[in-house]
Amino acid sequence: MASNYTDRKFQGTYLFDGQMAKKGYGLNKMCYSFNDQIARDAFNADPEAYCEKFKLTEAQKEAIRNKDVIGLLREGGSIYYLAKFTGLLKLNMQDIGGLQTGMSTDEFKAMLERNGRGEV
Amino acid sequence: MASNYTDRKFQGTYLFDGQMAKKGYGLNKMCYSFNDQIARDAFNADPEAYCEKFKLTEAQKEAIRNKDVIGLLREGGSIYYLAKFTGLLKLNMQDIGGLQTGMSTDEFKAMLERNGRGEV
Amino acid sequence: MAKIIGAVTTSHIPAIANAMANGLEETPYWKPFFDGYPPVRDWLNEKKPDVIILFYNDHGLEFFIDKKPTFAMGVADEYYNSDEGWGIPTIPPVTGESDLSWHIANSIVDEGFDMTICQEMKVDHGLTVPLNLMWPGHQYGHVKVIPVCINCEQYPMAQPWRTFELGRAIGRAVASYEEDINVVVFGTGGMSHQLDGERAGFINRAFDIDCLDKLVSNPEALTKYSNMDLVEQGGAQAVELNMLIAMRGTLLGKVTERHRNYHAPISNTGSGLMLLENEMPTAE
Amino acid sequence: MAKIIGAVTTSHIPAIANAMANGLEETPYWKPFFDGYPPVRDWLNEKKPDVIILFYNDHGLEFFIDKKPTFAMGVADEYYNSDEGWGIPTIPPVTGESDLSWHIANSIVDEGFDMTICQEMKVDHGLTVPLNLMWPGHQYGHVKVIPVCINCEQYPMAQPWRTFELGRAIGRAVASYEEDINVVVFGTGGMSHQLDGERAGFINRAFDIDCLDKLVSNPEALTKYSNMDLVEQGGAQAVELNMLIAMRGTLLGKVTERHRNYHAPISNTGSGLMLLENEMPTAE
Ligand SMILES: [Fe+3]
Ligand SMILES: [Fe+3]
Repeated sequence: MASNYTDRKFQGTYLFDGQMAKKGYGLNKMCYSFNDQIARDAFNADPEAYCEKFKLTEAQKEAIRNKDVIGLLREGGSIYYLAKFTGLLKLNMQDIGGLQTGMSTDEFKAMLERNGRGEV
Repeated sequence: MASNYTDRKFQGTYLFDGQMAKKGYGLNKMCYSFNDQIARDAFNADPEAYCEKFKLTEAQKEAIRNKDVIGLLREGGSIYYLAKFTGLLKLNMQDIGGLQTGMSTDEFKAMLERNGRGEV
Repeated sequence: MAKIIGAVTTSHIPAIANAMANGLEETPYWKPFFDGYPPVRDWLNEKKPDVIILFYNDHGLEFFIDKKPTFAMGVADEYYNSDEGWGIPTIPPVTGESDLSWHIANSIVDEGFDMTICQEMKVDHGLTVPLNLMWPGHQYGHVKVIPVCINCEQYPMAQPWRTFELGRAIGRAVASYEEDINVVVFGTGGMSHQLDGERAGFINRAFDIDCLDKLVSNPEALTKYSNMDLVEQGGAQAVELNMLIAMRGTLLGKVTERHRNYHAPISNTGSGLMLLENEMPTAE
Repeated sequence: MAKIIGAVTTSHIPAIANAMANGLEETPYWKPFFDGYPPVRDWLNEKKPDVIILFYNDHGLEFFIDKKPTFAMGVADEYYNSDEGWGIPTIPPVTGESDLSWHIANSIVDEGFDMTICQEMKVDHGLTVPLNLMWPGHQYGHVKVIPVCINCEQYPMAQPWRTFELGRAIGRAVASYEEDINVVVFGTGGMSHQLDGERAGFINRAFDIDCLDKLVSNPEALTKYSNMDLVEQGGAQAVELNMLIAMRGTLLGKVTERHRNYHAPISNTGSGLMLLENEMPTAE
């Protein structure tokens, strides 16, 4: 298992360090492939086969099936590459924010507004 | 034209700096492609067409045709990538040394022996 | 001699590109953001810089974690965008400036900056959105751009003290370039935001404004932060502040704030637009 | 704690692989070269290091000048060789050591070394020839290797002072690693040689021997050279001496020379084999 980058922990935050980069390598590589339309089409045509091609673990496949963003982060996904997966699902950053925080998209947007005004 | 790396000059020496890297980009990219057997076969089947594919200049094409290593260096070739071209021609480093210095391969080898013994 | 005459901080998020493509600039959501830009556009159109040095991060278009550079820079005469995964139409190529790029590369590698040097580099929204913000309608083909790409995706990342030093080295390199050209530096990205995890949506307005203040008059204070401090104070993706810190490093003269517009949220981020002028001491 | 117990300098030229593949070790041309190796092999077999940190340059297998890192390092558990353009059969994969690799990456990027970090990296003769020299018949699968790749192909290149500092930072990183393992460092390539131009065939025996002497007892003197000095004294490709200089930087303890064999020419190069032991001060 690769070394942690730091001992510091931040609530609700998954630091993408070497340990995660190793764990999530295949998952992120699959997501990176979604830069190409051909890859997106191939995934959409047969998600299971496409995941298999990148040797995703069972836990990663399960999280992909369930559009479980937190699960994907836990299994080594990086938000930068995962964003290409969620883009393929037509979810924007506020949709994903809602999914991760257990809010509706509108509730999440309202929180952003409050945070933006400094009401925290 | 890109900046020279240095003002220092060394007789018979072509420093591969930004200026050369820019000038020789297509030429070196072609040579780098020779890592693949398919590329080597394509070059051997039709050298002119293969050079064209990498947009070599006329001077570069001429030097490729003539196996003119000094000419290739002058036109921005890097010895590290050119070595893949000369490898494809079945020339080793002593053959190339001879070509560049105007010696036969045996004369070049004899010079290496003298240099190696420190007789200079 | 070449001169860095000023610098701009700006957001670079993809949502801006969508808003501009769909003509949403005057909608209530976007207006407070876009209203900040005309003074900066005017200044750029007046000063007509020859070259923009643009600090950004690649969000997974050109670079993947198979081979991830800490610092990469372009030395090409042209850069291309391409599909980043959302099928958004790609945009016209960006003009490069290979001569000054190589001059900078020669100078800063000699100073001990271990750059990855790129003759081919696809550039993503991190670079193209700021250009389109300054010259709307993708009218930036006349400006030569030198992309400098800082890893913000994978730890370990360069720490703020190091990105500031990178900026300073680039500032010295420009100052030693013999052509009489004017350069403006863009520091793009940030500010506080967190896209991932249960803490997603975190924004720290007070921290952002303090960072903007420090960028003007006390940038050394920012170099005391570690990337972990930035995550704590500004959220997971606040490490993108490194691009603003690198930008500030390039300004070796007297720095004056000419314009500022902080607005939050834009998408999930705090957005800090700032225009700084840099006056180099005149040689006696 | 992890310990660097010693280091080896060795040539890495492809001609060696050919000589070994064709059983030419005892021919008059090759014998004076290969005769140097048994003591080093014996030492390695006796000390059984867990990890080899190997400095080499990539000669155009993995990296091209489209995106050329100054310093790249592997963090993978396995590395592959492949056809370098001559159709030579590729060899078994090299075993990596991702945990210590990431530990080093974390430590040295924090110290300001701007590494390109690679989870996938094809390794060329610069890495594989030294391993095969030490464990003939490609019997090196049991040894974990951390590849550190230094740009020696395109200017600008890291200067000797910088590659030495890289070595020192790696030395500190290893010393701070908690597992009780033994590490040996290989500095490969060089020494004096020039492959290209009318000056091709240049070798400087006296310079090489002086460099080996300085590597033992006065490495700081080598850091005073610029890459241009190396080219002048040792030929265009003598910049590969940076790998030996980086190696020496990792040795932070008391260094003792255990073995040396200088022979020239091998192909177009001066070849310097040296075994150094490194004794760290015992903590009181
Ligand atoms: Fe960004
Ligand atoms: Fe080499």
